[in-house]
Amino acid sequence: MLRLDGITKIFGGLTALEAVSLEVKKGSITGVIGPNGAGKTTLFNIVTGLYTQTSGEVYLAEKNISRLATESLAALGLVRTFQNVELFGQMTVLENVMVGLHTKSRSGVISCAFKLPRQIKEEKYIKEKALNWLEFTGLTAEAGNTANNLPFGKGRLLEIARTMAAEPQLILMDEPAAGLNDMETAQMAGLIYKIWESGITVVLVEHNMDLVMDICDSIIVLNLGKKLAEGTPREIQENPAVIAAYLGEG
Amino acid sequence: MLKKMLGLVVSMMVVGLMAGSSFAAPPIKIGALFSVSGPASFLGEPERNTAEMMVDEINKAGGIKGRKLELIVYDTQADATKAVQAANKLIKDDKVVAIIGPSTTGDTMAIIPVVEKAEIPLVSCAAGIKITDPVKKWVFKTAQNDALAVARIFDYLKKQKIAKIAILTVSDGFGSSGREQLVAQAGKFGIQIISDETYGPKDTDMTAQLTKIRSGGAQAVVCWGTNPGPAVVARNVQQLGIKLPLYMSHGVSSLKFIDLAGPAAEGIILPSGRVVVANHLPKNDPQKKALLNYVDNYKKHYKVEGDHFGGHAYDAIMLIKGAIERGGDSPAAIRDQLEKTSKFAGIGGTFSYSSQDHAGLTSDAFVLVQIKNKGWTLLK
Amino acid sequence: MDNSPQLFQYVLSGLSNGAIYALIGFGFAIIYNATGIINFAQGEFVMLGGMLTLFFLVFLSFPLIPAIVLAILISTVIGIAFERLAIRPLKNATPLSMVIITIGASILIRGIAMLIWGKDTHAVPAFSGNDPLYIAGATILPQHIWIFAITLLIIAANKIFFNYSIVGKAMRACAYNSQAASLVGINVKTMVLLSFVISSAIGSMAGIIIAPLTMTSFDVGIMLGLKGFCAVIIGGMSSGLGTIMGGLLLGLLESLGAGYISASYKDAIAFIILLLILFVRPEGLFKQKETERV
Amino acid sequence: MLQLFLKNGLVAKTTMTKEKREIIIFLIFTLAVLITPFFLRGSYFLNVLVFIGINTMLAVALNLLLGYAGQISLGHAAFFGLGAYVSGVLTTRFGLDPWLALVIAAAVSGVLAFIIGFPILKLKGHYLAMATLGFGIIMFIIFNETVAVTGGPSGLSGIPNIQISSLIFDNDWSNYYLIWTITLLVMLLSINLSQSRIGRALRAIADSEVAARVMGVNARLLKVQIFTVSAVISAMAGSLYAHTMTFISPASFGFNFSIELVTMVIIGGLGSIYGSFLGAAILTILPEFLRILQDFDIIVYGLMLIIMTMYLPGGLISGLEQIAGFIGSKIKSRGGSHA
Repeated sequence: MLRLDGITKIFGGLTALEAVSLEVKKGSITGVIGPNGAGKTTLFNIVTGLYTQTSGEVYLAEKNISRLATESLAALGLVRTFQNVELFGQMTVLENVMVGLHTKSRSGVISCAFKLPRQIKEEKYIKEKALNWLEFTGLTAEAGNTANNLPFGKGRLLEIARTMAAEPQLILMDEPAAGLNDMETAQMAGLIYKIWESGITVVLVEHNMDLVMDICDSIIVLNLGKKLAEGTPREIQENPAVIAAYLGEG
Repeated sequence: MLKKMLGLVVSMMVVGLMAGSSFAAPPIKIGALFSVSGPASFLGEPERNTAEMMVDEINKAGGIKGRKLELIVYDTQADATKAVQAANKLIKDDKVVAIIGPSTTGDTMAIIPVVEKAEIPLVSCAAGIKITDPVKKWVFKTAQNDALAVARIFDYLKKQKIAKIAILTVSDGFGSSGREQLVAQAGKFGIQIISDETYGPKDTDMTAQLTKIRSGGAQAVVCWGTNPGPAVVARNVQQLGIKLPLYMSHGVSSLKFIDLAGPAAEGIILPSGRVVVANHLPKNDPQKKALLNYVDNYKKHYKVEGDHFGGHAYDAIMLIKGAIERGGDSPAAIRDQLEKTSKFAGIGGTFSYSSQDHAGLTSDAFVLVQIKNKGWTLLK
Repeated sequence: MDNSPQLFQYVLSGLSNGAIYALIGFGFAIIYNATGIINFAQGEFVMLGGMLTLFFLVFLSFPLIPAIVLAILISTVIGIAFERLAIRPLKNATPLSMVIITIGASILIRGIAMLIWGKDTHAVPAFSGNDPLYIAGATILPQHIWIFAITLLIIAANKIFFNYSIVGKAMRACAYNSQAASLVGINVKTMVLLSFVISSAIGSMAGIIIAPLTMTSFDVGIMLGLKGFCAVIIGGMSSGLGTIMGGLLLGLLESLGAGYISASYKDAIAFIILLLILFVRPEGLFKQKETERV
Repeated sequence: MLQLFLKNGLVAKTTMTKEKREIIIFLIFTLAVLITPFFLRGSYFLNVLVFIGINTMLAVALNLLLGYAGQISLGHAAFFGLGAYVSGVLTTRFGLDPWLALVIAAAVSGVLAFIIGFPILKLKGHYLAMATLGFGIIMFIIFNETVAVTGGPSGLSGIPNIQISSLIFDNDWSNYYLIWTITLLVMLLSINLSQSRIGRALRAIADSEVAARVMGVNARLLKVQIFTVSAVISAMAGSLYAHTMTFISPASFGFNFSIELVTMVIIGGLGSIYGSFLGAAILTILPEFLRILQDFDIIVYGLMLIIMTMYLPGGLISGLEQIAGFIGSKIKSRGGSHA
């Protein structure tokens, strides 16, 4: 589904990622773990086109997406969430999800301004779909609220509803459980599982090891910008290099 | 609505009061548009002051045929949109019989269609030649045309046998109108413009332009602008050690310029209305009485020197006063009588309007003055 | 004809204007680096410096030095009041609201100055006479020497302050990362206030030393502020050599442009340079490309 | 399942009424605009309303950019001026029909905005503010200095009125209906746009550009598009202004007017089309009331900008909405207790 080939990223002399190659299988839940500063978020930013890598290539379903702009990836089925939850704070919860359907609609400035028939039909479709995704994430009751007024946990759910609305093939989740309490984390795990069940490949960066070991079927470990290990949760738990890296950090 | 009712009540009370007094006749309403604030406030402020002072004066002396004048002043901020709005308000709400001002050519051009349509006489205080050329039925003006000032300077230059000049004009309405006239009239006087430079109204350093002028081989420099630019030019000329004679426009014929330019002002020659040299005028000068009267009065009221900008408003008020005295207070009568004005000796000059001439002045309206010892001397 | 004295005069005039732009640009850079705000009211402090000096010097007949000191003090107090009343109370400050507030403040300060001192332009006496000095066929005024000297002095003082004093270092830390700075016990709010103090003092100083050349009125701050901003953009928002170079370059290009191309478009030249730099090298001409951030 | 259906239905219903409410508000507004002149026959205030119409168009145009897309422009007077000058020059010097001139003016302005939009809108926050300000000043200098074309600082006069066969729009009454027809159209289209996927995408950009791009919103292109739309509307307003005034001069299109436009949008309410009308109306009428204050008006403007930004960032319209909402909830709660 997703393949990285020798990704290197250098920030003004500092090497954040060094020749990282990895592959995410279609229909898997893959966890990316590693100590702080290992380059996990940088990796996500490169895949989603927010950073340009110094060298290396990124392939999405065998299509080279290394040089594509961020905004063109959603249409190809690649979306992500953010560590700090990037909502459209001034908009309502429903509208947030409706933005998620941006790539599923096509009306331009002119047809929107003049409310051409096609646009009205499209608008109806967008609203219906968006409501479905709110239902999927259990946010229906919040539809009319302003996103900024949501509690943090529901904000995370909304972000997921929004990404789901784009009907992706692959979701990258940046620490989906950060800042959540145990109950919310369990709910999140259930939701991720539900997403995976619907046939979507999931990659997540996460510090909560219980969550990662619980739901991932494959794990990649980064340390100091390099790929340290790769394997099933069990293999990783027993890998001495990984244990050393984590202990070293502590 | 409430405001209107309140207004009604107040005006009824006023009418009631008036009925008991000897002043039965309502006042004659005159509108005034001046750029009291904004970039042309140096024009609008003395004009407003003068107009208010003159109307007070006239009313104190019993008004016009027993009727008081009422002056309604609005600020245009030298903004064409505001000028048009204010002109409409004067005409439709305040129902004035005549309008004086606006202060700038731009504002005047903007409201000309309004007054022409409403058929209200306008006596503009702006200098642009476009205002009365071609003649518009309802539009007159008191400020001397730039053309006259240019002619006065060129005439003098010709006598001095100066044939090559450099001009340095400000890029605002005043400067560009002056530049147009300088370029247009040069040929007539056998004068060649060697360098043609401009500067911005807010510029604070003109050494680049002057350096260029210096190397161009001109025999004199003519600078056209209003304060403070020309003062910077004068100082820069001194700084650069340029020995060419410097001529300025009537835009700086105020003590303010001498104050700003300091020692650099010495020796500069410029055309000016007679107001700055009122004391030096010969006894038989027809304007002398009006000038001295105005200068004293203004100083008494506002503690500063009156200048010829204020004079434009003085002339406008007095011209309208004369017209009303002769023909009554309907807009049409005022217009007709204005056009018949003959040999009115005001501040800006001696006015004689006709159906072909709504500017009313000849080049005689300007005298040439030279700055000497921080004051003005009359140049023959 | 020998054109070299002419060229030299352009260069000299350009450099002396450039020094002024640099000094004004400095004020922008100090606040920007401490707070990320571009203070659109910066030009008004330049105006205040000139007008206050004039007020004490001419209307109250103070001697020069006390007049200058008082002018700087009062401008600084106004700078403090501005920060305390309009900047600090603002909750969730977006760049948009900061732009609007500083524009509002600049209109307000200008308006009050107009009410107090009127709309007239005033001449301010030069520090040491008006006799031009001749340098290789070109001339400058003694006041220009003052401008160069004081600009140099202020830059040197800044360099020392920011690089060697504890407070200066703390301010730099805030600029770099205010969260981290507050974690190590630096009072970020005080540092922001301090940046307003320094920048309003420098702004008013700039206004004071140029007033004898340019004269002063309530509305001189707008254009001077914008030019200072152009200088600081060319210099890449640095509060050091970059802005000096930016100011001098801007002054030079303006003067040469007015001399050899067209004086009418002198101001346009400044803003075209501004746009080009923002389009092509927003990090400024004299700065290495920064690491990208998201 | 039934529960889900009910919930969906409920939400759909409330949003439906919101749309209906929107339509009713617009109809009431239109009606008010249409009948107002009959109460103002012969009054000068009709003339003020003409200018309020023009300013509303400008404020709406700027609001699309500033209030929806969150992109500041301190140089919007330039597009207003460009529209006025293109129209003015084409009709006075080349004898073009004002309608044709209006279309060309809008097109020229749109093309210019599209071209400079790409580099300018790459900038953010303060830098964008300065770049647009610089652009505005450059355009002003061009209006001012190309004397041979524009007439320079002393202005361009003799611009013809707009004409439809024998109907000449040369008085306040006819100009009022001409300008307000177009203003209402601009408002309607802007409301439509703001409630569509484009409007949502714009607001998304304003809130978080990165997240919007991740969701597939081509932020760069969309910003340029809305900048272009905004410039086209502004130029139309400029053209109408020129043909109404019949005289234009550069002073009307300078930095001060750009700031005045921003003030209109801020005071009225960012992201509210009716707010733009409110802001435009207040700033056009305000000088009337500030006349008593004479020179103090500049201080009032400055204070207004600061106080509004600090204490009512949603603008006056949000204040009004809060009051309306409060009254509405009172009425509702009363009605509820009866039921």
